[in-house]
Amino acid sequence: METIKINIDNKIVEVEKGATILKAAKQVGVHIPTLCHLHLHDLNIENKPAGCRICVVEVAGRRNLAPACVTECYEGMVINTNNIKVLNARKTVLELILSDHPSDCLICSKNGNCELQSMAQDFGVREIHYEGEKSTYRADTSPAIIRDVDKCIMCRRCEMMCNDVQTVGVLSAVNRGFMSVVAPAFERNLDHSECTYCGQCVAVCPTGALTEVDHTNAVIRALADPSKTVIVQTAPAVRAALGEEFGMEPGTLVTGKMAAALRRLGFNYVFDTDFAADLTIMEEGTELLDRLNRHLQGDTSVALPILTSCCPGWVNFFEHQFPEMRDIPSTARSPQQMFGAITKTYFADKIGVKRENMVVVSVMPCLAKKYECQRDEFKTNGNPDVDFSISTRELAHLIKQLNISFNELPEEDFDHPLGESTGAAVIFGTTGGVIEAAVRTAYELQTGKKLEKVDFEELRGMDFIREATIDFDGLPIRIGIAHGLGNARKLLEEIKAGRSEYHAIEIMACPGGCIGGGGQPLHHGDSSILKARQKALYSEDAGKTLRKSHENPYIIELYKEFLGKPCGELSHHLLHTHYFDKSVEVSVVE
Amino acid sequence: MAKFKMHLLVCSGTGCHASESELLLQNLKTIINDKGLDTEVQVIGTGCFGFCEKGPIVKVMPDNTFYTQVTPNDAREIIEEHVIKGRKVNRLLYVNPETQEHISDSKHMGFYKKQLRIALRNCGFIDPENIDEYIARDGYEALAKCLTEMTPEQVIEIMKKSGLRGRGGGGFPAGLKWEITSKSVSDEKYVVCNADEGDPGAFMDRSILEGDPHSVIEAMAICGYCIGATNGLVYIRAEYPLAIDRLKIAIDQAREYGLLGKGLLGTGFDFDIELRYGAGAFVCGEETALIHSMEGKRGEPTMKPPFPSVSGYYEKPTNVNNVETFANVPVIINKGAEWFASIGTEKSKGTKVFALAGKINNVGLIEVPMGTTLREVIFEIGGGIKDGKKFKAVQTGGPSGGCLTEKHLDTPIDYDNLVASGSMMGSGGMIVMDEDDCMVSMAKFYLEFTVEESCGKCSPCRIGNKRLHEILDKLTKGNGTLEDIDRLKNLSYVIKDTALCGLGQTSPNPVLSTIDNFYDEYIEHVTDKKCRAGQCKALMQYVIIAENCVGCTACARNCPVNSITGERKGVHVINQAVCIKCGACLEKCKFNAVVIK
Amino acid sequence: MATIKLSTNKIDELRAVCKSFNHEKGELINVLHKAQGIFGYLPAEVQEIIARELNVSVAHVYGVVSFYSFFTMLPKGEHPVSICLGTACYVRGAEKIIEEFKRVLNIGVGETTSDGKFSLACLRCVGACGLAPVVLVGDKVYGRLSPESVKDIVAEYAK
Amino acid sequence: MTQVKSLADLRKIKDDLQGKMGLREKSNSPESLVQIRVAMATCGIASGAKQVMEFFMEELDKRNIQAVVTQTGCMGYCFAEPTVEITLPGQAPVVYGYVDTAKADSIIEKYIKNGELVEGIIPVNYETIQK
Repeated sequence: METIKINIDNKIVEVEKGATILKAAKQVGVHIPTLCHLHLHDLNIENKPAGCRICVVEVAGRRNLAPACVTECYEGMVINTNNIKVLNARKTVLELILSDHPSDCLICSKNGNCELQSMAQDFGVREIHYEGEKSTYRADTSPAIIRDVDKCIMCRRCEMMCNDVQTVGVLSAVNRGFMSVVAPAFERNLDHSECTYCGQCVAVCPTGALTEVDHTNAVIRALADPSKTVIVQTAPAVRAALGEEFGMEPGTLVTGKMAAALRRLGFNYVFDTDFAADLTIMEEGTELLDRLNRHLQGDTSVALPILTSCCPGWVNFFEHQFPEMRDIPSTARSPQQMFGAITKTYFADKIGVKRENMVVVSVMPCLAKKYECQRDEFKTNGNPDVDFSISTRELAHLIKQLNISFNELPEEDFDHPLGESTGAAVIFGTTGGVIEAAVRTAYELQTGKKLEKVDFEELRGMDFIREATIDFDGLPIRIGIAHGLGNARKLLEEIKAGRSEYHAIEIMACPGGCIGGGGQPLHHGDSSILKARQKALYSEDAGKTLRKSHENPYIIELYKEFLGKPCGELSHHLLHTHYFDKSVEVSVVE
Repeated sequence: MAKFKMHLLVCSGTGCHASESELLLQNLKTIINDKGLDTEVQVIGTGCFGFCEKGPIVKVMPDNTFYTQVTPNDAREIIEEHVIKGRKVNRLLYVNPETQEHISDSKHMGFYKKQLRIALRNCGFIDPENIDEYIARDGYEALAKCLTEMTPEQVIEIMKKSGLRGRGGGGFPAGLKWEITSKSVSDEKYVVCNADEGDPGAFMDRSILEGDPHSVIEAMAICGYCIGATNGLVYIRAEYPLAIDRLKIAIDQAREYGLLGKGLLGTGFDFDIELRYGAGAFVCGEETALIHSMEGKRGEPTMKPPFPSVSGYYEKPTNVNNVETFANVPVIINKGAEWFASIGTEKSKGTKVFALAGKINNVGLIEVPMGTTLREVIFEIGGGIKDGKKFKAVQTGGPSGGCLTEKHLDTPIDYDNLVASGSMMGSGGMIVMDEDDCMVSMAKFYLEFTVEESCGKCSPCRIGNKRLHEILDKLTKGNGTLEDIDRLKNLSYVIKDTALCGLGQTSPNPVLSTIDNFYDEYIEHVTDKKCRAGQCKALMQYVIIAENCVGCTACARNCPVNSITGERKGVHVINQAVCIKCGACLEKCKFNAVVIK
Repeated sequence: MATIKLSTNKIDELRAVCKSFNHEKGELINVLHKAQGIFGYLPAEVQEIIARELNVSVAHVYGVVSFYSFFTMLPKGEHPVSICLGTACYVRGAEKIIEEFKRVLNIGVGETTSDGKFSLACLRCVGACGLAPVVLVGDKVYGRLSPESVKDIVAEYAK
Repeated sequence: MTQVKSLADLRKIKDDLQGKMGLREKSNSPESLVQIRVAMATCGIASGAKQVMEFFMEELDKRNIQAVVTQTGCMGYCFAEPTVEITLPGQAPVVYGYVDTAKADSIIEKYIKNGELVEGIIPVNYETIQK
């Protein structure tokens, strides 16, 4: 590494050549405040429009102040990050941003978790010297995301996520000057766009401009209704992140405390989406093997590769952008929906409660799940299989609101039967996990042999596109993995062009998979948090006795008692779905 | 070939065009034909003569007769009198405003006396739609010389020695820019001509493109040769239809002659030019914004470095110069770096084109050597202030510049002196203001422009300029406080220090320079609630002077809001609470009884 | 809201324009210029077609359209009146001209009269500073205006 | 149309065009050139001024003399038409009367080339509108 010497705040330091002032300062422990800048190192995602101008510093010999986030260091550079000129400029710029920002902090859903608010706190802003007209826009509520763009500070992070990372292209900066803001085309509502509700915009928004639709009150109402049996399911990735909302280290597993908290909240049954994840593997794995074997036998009518379908953001993505390829993904429903379908049939029968009197709540790291559970195809006579989907953040709010001291809770178990799961299910929460779980089961089903080593390191990691060939006892199975929709697009384009040689591909809409979902506690740009969550999931898997979905005794029982066999008729009805062409046709009126 | 005895040059620039010069040109041609003079007299539509105040212009060669404000109906008289009988049409000659003399030869007009036309050398002299006329004026000779007799390094050396600086605003040395781009290693490079002239009141680039498009094409090809580019792009405002047409014609002609395309002038050098249209965004004059716009994106600037010379259009090294800069290049190659460097001041070489506008007698386009004083420009070339009013200030550099006052009149104009005086060269707009112009309103006008044109990317410009404008608005409405003036200053300095691009960084200049030079006026607006120029409506009152009022009731009858009361033949009074300050009473009063206070 | 009627002819023309630019993303602004030439304005439907043809997101197209003042999503009047707001015109009284047009036409800037005859817009320097203040009606330039002359100009087109 | 393939090609085009543009080029700095003004009012034209003017234009070109040939109105010497005013650089104008092509030839050869006065000078006593 080539290094250069620079002077930061009167300290001579050696830094990497080509480093920005921001990076160099960090190396030597000087914290320069930033607002628009976002750098997810481990994912190689960076947003640096240099637009907010908060990170300005003084560089000797330069006419104006330099934005630290994009200014490269050079040999002998003399930098001052905190003299009076810099501080005055920074505070003035912050006051300007605040002058065009609603001051309803107390009732803002980002209260206490807002980067702008904490900056105002750090800077000790007690008065805004430049009050004036505020730019105001129409608020927009969709099934999953609320846009309150009066609070937009034009950091452009959401735009970058939506376009560069996810390639969904729903958001763009629109208008000019004072009225410029990030919005969908024609400033229409999100539900009139191709939004996948992946929620990555929400995950990076520094203010309250983009937030989730909050269902906590609906859940509280259901819990308070004595005529309802309220059942909760929690997704794998939630347990690896919820602790952060209560001050725990990232990567702390809170499975037991979470179950305890849910029970104290008053849920009648505390179940686990992991159960449904195991069920998904049974269905999806069977489907994979079926397609694979037919393909191997020369049946040209089967489409390969098979793509996973448990991520609702990803489903929305291909329905909008690749509708012509909608026969390629597995028809298996997502674990959330499988859970709902089984709960409101099999389990309802078991406990003798009518589905109308049953409320199924899911706790998800995801915002697209809010939209998914509202899809018509997942309703019976208008009654949805899953009534409410709340995010990890909403669950934290619920716990806080109901005066539960989370950190002091004992570790408890999930209820039976739908609370039991294997290690294969818990890794659903990270990129690579679904396909690893599928491989564990498919290998044994296909070869009839016992899989000795269940850890497939070659499928793990954070690289956006990964591939591996797994030896199915002499049969090489080629696996592809993509997370982030932009990377999914690359694989889809390959398939479309007939260049894809994979048998199976796992796709997760969010970078990192569900651990980086749009409903998770905010990472505020620290991607090491995602890594810690990932590690936690793999450690929970490693600690389990049962690590293959088909070994889950309650799954075996479910098939025996109710479903018959994987991909059987009842499965087809309850656990599989079909996809729609949601591409927009331009209406032409003659 | 017919040998013409006489040439009638008719200005076909946008200004004159708007005053029916096209019809005039047609009429002249028709009458010449009717009279069978078409083998003797040639009628040519040319680019702008610069003297737009008195357009449309017709210049008769070879006797240099300069006719002003010619209407299509004057065509017959010019031909029958001047062309046939040799008698000049006196009434159409320019009248010296001081001596009231009719001046026939443009050389004797104050407007042209002090001018030195390099960039504008062919404007108003050749037919811009005829490449032959350009070639006859040494056109493409510089390109030919470069391609056949010089290495790119030698050409760059000449450019560097000439001292030519970018004419678009910043004043970066053109030769150095070329050198940096030539040294960037890449499979592809681009030459971009910035013709997105956006300063309100500046129109020299348009005039050059309309009057001498080939000079820009030739220079771009030379630049391409120097930096190793085969593609040229002209980013031109869509609001300049005439310039676009002329440029297209010129490009086609150059291609036909093999002066654009493959293997220029029999050498192995390929170069061609495409047009890209602007769409009404001032910020696209900033080169990174311009490049984004050419890529089909929002014209938002990005941080420099990387400079376009290293990473520009589609991340390829790109050399961006503006029209006027390019127009100087062929002459420099032909006449030499030493010749060019001998004109101008120590650090600003050559000439600069200025667009004179505002309260000045000779509105128009002028080109003077660097180092000419403001006094020469305004009072000699510009013919002084309109209606004999008093000079107050001149705004240079458009919305990025500042005001210069009486005390700067004898400062030689060059890049560095203008910056030192709190303004800047900008693209060369010069708006002259007289005692009727309120400087607070002027600053507000420019901020209104900046607010309108801010791209919105960085917060200081997006919000800061909005706040500056709001505070200025408050002052002009009489609601300002002294703290507001301090706020204006602090905010201005912060915006200068923190804004992302040149537009933002210079946007407070009109505020700061008016505060510096006209502090008293700001104070008056705050403490006395008075606007001495009488421009701030909220701060003025229409008052009836009792002694002068004869009670004719004209004012009361014409007041749209019935704010004036009084008996017939009695003194009238304006109710200030009702008055909307429309000025109707002042206009209607025949006895000078209504005054503004 | 009136329904937007786009004739298939014009849409074919638009598609041909996109094709002539090789469906290249970078040509978006050139395509938009042509499209506005064809339709007179850029309704959402037109932008959607362009987005599809050039393989960019509609949001991107709209982001560009809403950035540049030359592009409009509202149909202009039969006689679009544009008032130059360049400095030269401003200094020579353009504001009074705007006020008078607003008064005579009874519409604001950016609006169209109810009969669709006139629309009012401001634009930046047209470069006819010698004629300041300047107004364009369609392509025709009116120079050296006074507020009194506004009525006559409107009358010229009101027939 | 011909393609310009070399500097020589370009120069050739330029030379061919010189005559056409020369008129404008020269009138840009007439004081340094020989100025010839031919009176071309009705009386002049009737007496053959047109031919005289053409003769001057062609011959000066042929003999490679840089000059500006202008037509003017009646100089007031109708008795002596065609009349021609010659101004050598830095000298006072001289007006010749009864100029025909032969006379024109000797004006070129003697006066313009060598500064020798030729017979037929008319005293100058008119004013132009510039004055």
